[in-house]
Amino acid sequence: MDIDVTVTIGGAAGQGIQTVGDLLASVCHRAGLYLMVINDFESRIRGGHSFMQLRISDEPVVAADDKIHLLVALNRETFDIHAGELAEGGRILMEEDGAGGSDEALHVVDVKFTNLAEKAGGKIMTNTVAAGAALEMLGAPAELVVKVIESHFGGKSKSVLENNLKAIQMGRDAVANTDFDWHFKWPDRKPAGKMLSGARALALGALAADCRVASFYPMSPATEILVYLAGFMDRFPLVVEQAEDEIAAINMAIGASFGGVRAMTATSGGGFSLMVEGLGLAGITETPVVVINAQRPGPATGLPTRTAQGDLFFVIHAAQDEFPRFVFAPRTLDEAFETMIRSFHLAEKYQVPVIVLVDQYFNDSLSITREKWSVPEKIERFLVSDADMPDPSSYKRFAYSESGVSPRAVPGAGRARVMVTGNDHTEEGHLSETIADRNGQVDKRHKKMLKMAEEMNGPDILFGDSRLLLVTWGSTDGVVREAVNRLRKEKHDVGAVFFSDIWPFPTAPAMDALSGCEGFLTVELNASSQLGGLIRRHTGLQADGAIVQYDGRPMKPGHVVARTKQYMEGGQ
Amino acid sequence: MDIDVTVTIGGAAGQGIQTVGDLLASVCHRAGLYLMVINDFESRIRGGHSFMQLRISDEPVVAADDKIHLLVALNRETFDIHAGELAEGGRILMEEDGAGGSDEALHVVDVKFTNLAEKAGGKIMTNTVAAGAALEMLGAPAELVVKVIESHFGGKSKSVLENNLKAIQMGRDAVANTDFDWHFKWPDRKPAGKMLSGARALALGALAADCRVASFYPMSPATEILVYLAGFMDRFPLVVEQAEDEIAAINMAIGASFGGVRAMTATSGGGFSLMVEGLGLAGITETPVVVINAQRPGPATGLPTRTAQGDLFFVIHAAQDEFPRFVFAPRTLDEAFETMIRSFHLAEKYQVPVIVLVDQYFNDSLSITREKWSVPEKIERFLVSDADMPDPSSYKRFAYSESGVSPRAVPGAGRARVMVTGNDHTEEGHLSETIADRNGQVDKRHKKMLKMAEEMNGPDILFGDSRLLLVTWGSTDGVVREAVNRLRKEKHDVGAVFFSDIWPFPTAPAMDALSGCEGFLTVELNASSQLGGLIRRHTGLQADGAIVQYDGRPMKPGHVVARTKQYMEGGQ
Amino acid sequence: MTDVSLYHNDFENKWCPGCGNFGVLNAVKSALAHMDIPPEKVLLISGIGQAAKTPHFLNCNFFHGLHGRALPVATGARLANHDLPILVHMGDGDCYGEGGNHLLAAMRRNIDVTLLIHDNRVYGLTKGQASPTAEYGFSTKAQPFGALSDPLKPIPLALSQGVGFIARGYCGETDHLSRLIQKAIAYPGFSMIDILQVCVSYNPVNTYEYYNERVYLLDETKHRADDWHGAMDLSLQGEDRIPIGLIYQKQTIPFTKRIKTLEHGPLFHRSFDPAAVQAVLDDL
Amino acid sequence: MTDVSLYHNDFENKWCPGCGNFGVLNAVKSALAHMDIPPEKVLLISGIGQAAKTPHFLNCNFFHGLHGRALPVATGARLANHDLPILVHMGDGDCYGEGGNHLLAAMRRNIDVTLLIHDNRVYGLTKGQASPTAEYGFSTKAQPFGALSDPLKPIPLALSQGVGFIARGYCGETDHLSRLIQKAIAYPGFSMIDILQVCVSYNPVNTYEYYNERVYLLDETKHRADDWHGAMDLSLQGEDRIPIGLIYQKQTIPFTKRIKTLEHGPLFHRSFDPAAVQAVLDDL
Ligand SMILES: Cc1ncc(C[n+]2csc(CCOP(=O)(O)OP(=O)(O)O)c2C)c(N)n1
Ligand SMILES: Cc1ncc(C[n+]2csc(CCOP(=O)(O)OP(=O)(O)O)c2C)c(N)n1
Ligand code: SF4
Ligand code: SF4
Ligand SMILES: [Mg+2]
Ligand SMILES: [Mg+2]
Repeated sequence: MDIDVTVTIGGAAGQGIQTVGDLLASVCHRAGLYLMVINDFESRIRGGHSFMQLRISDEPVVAADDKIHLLVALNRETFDIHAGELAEGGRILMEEDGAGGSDEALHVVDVKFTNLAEKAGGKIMTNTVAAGAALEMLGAPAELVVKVIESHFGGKSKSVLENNLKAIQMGRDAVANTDFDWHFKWPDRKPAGKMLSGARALALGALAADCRVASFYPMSPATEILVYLAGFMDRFPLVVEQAEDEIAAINMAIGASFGGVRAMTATSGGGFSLMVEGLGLAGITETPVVVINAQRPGPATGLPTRTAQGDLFFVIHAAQDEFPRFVFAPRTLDEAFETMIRSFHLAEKYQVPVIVLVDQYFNDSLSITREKWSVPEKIERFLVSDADMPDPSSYKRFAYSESGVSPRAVPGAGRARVMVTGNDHTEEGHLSETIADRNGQVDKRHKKMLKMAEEMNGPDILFGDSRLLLVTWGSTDGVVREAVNRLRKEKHDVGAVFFSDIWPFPTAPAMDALSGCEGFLTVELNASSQLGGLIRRHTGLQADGAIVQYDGRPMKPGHVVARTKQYMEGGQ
Repeated sequence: MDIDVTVTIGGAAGQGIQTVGDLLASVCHRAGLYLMVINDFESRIRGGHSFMQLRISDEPVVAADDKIHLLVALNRETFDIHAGELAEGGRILMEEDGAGGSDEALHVVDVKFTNLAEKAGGKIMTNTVAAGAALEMLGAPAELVVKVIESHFGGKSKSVLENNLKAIQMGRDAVANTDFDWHFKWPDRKPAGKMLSGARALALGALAADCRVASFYPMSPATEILVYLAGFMDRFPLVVEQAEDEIAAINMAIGASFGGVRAMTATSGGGFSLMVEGLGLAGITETPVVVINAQRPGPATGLPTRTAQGDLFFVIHAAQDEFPRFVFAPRTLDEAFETMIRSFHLAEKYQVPVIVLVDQYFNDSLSITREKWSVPEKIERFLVSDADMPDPSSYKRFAYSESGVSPRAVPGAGRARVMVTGNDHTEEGHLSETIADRNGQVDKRHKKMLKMAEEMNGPDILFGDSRLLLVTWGSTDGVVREAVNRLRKEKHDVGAVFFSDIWPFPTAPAMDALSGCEGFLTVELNASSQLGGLIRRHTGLQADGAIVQYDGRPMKPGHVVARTKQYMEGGQ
Repeated sequence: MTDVSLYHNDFENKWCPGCGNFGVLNAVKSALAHMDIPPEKVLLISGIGQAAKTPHFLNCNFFHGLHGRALPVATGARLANHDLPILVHMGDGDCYGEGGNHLLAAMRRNIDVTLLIHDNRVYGLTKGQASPTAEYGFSTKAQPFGALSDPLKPIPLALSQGVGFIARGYCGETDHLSRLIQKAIAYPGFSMIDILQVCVSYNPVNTYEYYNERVYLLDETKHRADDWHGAMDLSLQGEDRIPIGLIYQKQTIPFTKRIKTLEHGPLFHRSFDPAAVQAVLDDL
Repeated sequence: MTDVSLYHNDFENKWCPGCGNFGVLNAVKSALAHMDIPPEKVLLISGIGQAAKTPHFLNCNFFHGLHGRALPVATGARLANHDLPILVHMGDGDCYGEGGNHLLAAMRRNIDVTLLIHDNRVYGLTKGQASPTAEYGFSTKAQPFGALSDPLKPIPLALSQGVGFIARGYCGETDHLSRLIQKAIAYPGFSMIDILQVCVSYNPVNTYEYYNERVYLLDETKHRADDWHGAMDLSLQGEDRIPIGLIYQKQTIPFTKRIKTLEHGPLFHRSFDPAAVQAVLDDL
């Protein structure tokens, strides 16, 4: 990478950090650079301390960096909290230079954000000034900056746009010619891909999968998925409905799916807890439904705006007794988009619930897509209608079959009556308590697991024949990938294994991936190393150690590198 | 065993099978015999087919038998369903002798239940007549039978009692001198123990543990626990309250526990699903609470009146993220009583939720206690009050400590203010999102796991140095015990390992118990052998096979014997 | 009128002989027959309980879901296909206990389904605990010292939230109930009938005799269905006399008419337009 | 009167400057001070949301539980110790959305707690979705085409279910609100105050100006608190003018008075009698 800069913008909630970050990100994106933007905010609307961290590069970036090169401190607290993370040669843009005589004060570039904003037309433009200063430090081309400001404020009144153009210029002038080691020569390329958040990638995947009913109850960090999707209600055959609670949300999705359309819901752990009984209902009634669980630290309310990977075993085993389900944990924007399309497809193909397991870090981070996204030409619905039946009046919703999958008709669509119950039932769908029906239906459902297992992709592998492997899942992918690259640069024989297809557990490929190495470490955002437990349960292979973190913050590559070395030096 | 008879009474719901069974059981119990009574009924109030099966012996019995010696058929359907299970020499008491020319018709003893009842004073006494006939077949002493009738109908009007005495006599006369291989000489002993159901043993354990608030929402097979407990509200400082739903039930119990008293709830899988979020709340707020989950087949409504052991992984991992909890699966009446006392004790000692995992088979079966039950002299509450604090005004509910357990005070009890939140928090109990507080509190809670693990008993072991071990948990204990005895009688080198302390998993004792054998098979009422998975995950040891059943019916020893032999013959 | 026997099926009924649910079942069949809605063109959705088993006992499409959760399922099904008539069968425990929150939401949404509450004032299927409509003090095995809560008042509740079709039926008046159900199905919006239903096994208080003595048909000349205050007073009276009939009706905008997307026809019938989605992606 | 500063704590407040919750907080402190209830002798129970954070911002015992579940927690705590006054703080989403079923049950039980609903007609903490009391058509990011449900009507709801103490307060009238809270705490039974609370961040409709123009103090000479019909009419009127004050009050039997067991004093203070339990076991 020729360019690799990390910019952190910090301040109180309500100070407009988001605007600074968005402007910076847009400029970089338009210049054809790659980006990874992470959001860190508290569970409050005003005050406290929030920050956005942008890593900017000319090559794809998959993780946040450990050090900050440019810190934009919209208040003094930001300086106090982040100055220590400054890389050597890093600079701090802030309002007061008297930064307490600390060592870091030397790195401060004094920019009178508020004064300048007032001069430009009002205090509200403080963040535009800050954005201007930061962009100038990085050497962003003037025309591009102007273009971005124009499109950002284009919808507002003319004076707003003009004032912001003034403000951005004032910010730039304030730091003109300041020395900065990460001032770089900007490329003039097309955008490398689309820039968006994980949450939006999931929503777009749902749209591309022809999802028509999405019910939800607001819960961070899942809300944005369906809020974004709701914006498409006017243009697509789609209803996004806020439910009275999460129990209603999943039952509504089940009702819609039974009624004949693709349906989903999205929530976080607390809401998922409330959906558990409904998940079982989807299981026994064999109703396809997609449930996104965006993880955050718990239990209970925990840390509502932070990240975690603590729900792995929970979602695999949620609900009384047993029934087939899929669990996927997409790792990138591209994979998230594809996973949604695949989830709706597999949900209908096997008539099972599908759980998509993401997390706050994934949902709230912005990055750049790598692949061109394409929409399925046709949606295969796996439905039957009267025409497919010798005698619609004797249609059996739960007929036994070789594959365990029964013909699924839609109520009211023809002469076949569709009868479904959450109790044990006959092939017709009527209540039954006989041993034959119970065993028959359980066996029928479990048979599906065999075929479902064949749909599972093995883990992704990076330098799989290394002596030591780091094994991870979901959004921790990027961090481990970067850690492996750093370790290998230092000549350590380390590779990695990344799971995104979780359940039915891909036992054979997991065995293949893990049985060759001398040792492996799991890397996860939970305390007990749940993936490690899952691997042992299914393969018998035991991890030699676990790099775990559960403080609610995303892992950093440096941490993984350090802990891996510690292990290699026998320190585990 | 000199005496070992199985009597099955079958008919439609509403025909009074229960009365026949209760009378028989009472007579046997009073005579000092041992009993195991299982109940099989449909999810309806009238009609269908139900039966009660009594196994009567002069020695303790722990499982139902495979064959029926005496079948009391209150309707024709019972004959059709059960006649095939008749042991050689067995007899059938029923109304019509024309049993369709089937082979079993030969074994019918024709008793005109209805006619006789009408003669005795009314059709309603049909079941008393049937009880009289059955008791006579078994050779029950007349005085004892009269005594039982007197105490059973003693509360009713004099004519009711007299008519029933007439009815019982008529039943006896109707079969007098009928040949029956299992007619036996009745002992004249004191009752061997108390006769009661699993549900009642749990309720009595709660009473003995000084449980003061029990909230529930009705759900089979858990309802009886708290319905029985409710009967003590007038004599003890106890409130049993029916909640509006299961979410309320667990939150009410949490509120009561926080408020200063011992509290519990009881439900089955569907209700437990709804309690999952609350369970996490108990976890993060460190509020002691006891939750009974009485398993039935699922998912969703499944088979509401049947039995299963399908919730093992579910209850261990229920709720988002991780927190310490205990899971116990008592196997006998005595252990259930003790488990409740122990659960309330440990819940308070470690300030954690405790899940008691039972099932329909356990809850609804009647048997005889083996040990004398005694009530704790003193209830250790593990509470602190102002007197224990240097400065009550700076009391910290979540103070860090060596053991991870913090001082627990009761709100309003003194000057200390008790502050509790389901969010991550400071030691004081205030909201916090800092890494230090998050890690501090997670570590504090997880520390408790170490001590909690020390509280766990290893599995119970029967002929532990056998070549082959059968490994089971919870109420399947008795069946496996009997199967092992039968297998050993046939000179098979088979032993068994019985888990009742499930979580934190007793890894070391499990290793000890299982690493010596040549092979082991798990025996469970679920499809995937969850205990097998748990053992492999924690010990690395893999079962050589699994005897599973998921039809909603209790396992039978004969089935376990047959499947074990099949395995030994290489047929697994 | 369709032959009512078209709605019969031969699945074994599982209710107790004499149960009030039979009257409700007959009324539903008769209403469908009168309205010429063929069995395959009606959807019954229910919770869990004796009442919730109803759909099994007639010829129809059905979804027999979870205790308390029939209304959200119905809402979803309605969104998928707003041309298919939906009847929701719930018990009083189902609807006013476990499902209370969904009832409030259904009222607020004004979902265009017909809700039939088989109100036997007891939990039947779980063998006789007090339900939300049981009288204060109602004693059962689970409430040996009597129910501690005041009964829920369903009709005042619905009135207070502006529900547009509110009626009370009685299982002992099948024809009357059938006519109410027909009106409810025809009503565009949320229609709700609280049905006095006798449980012969677990409710020894609210028996046929109890209701036969008290129930009277609302006289439409004395109580006009658009008189909200009159309706409220009627339904807050004690139980000496219990009016049955259409208690309140007004015009409202049903849920599916509030959603622009649905103007183009039922979601289920719409077609997928990959080009439109691709355009969204390209525009990002 | 206790010095109100006794209820202050130095835990950092996390609400937005100008938030209506500050008015509610001050009213609560002032009410406690007026009633001389020391901080350690009062228990605040809350759900999740901005409103539900209230207990952190004053000196008191508290249990800040789950979204929607404060009332069951309060019921349990009440059963454990019926001598300790309990205030329940919930948001409108908390209480009328997620927690709706518990509200119905609390009314039926008549649990002796004071429920304060900080009704800002929006989901504050989750950044501005429509809440159950948001107007039909209220537009947000999550409801870009407007909220599809009619608003819940909390006061008519409470009236319809026979609640014995029903009031409406306004965060902009702190003294008035404080007096209402005092009366509510003093009331034996379930007392409920729906508080008009301004959310300066996410509700641009129901602002201080909006309420200042419309809110008026109920004139006790014109509306008697025991006039149920009057109360119903008052609270079903449109929003041109919004009355605040005690809307309805009647005598009722509080929950803990309905339970014989509690006659012998709070459960928490009772002693354990092993002999009595042993006697039960011996008698089996
Ligand atoms: C989540 C859940 N809780 C509890 C139950 C047990 N349950 C089944 S039916 C029922 C209540 C039945 O009462 P009601 O709804 O009035 O219907 P009825 O049987 O009286 O018609 C209950 C509590 C359940 N199936 N699911
Ligand atoms: C089970 C569950 N679902 C959703 C959430 C997310 N959540 C937190 S606060 C809130 C709503 C806040 O609205 P309201 O209750 O009106 O309180 P306010 O913030 O407006 O005071 C929601 C949905 C949660 N914490 N738990
Ligand atoms: S228990 Fe009651 S409601 Fe249920 S079928 Fe029997 S009579 Fe009907
Ligand atoms: S978001 Fe609204 S309710 Fe929440 S603190 Fe800010 S102003 Fe108050
Ligand atoms: Mg009922
Ligand atoms: Mg709100």
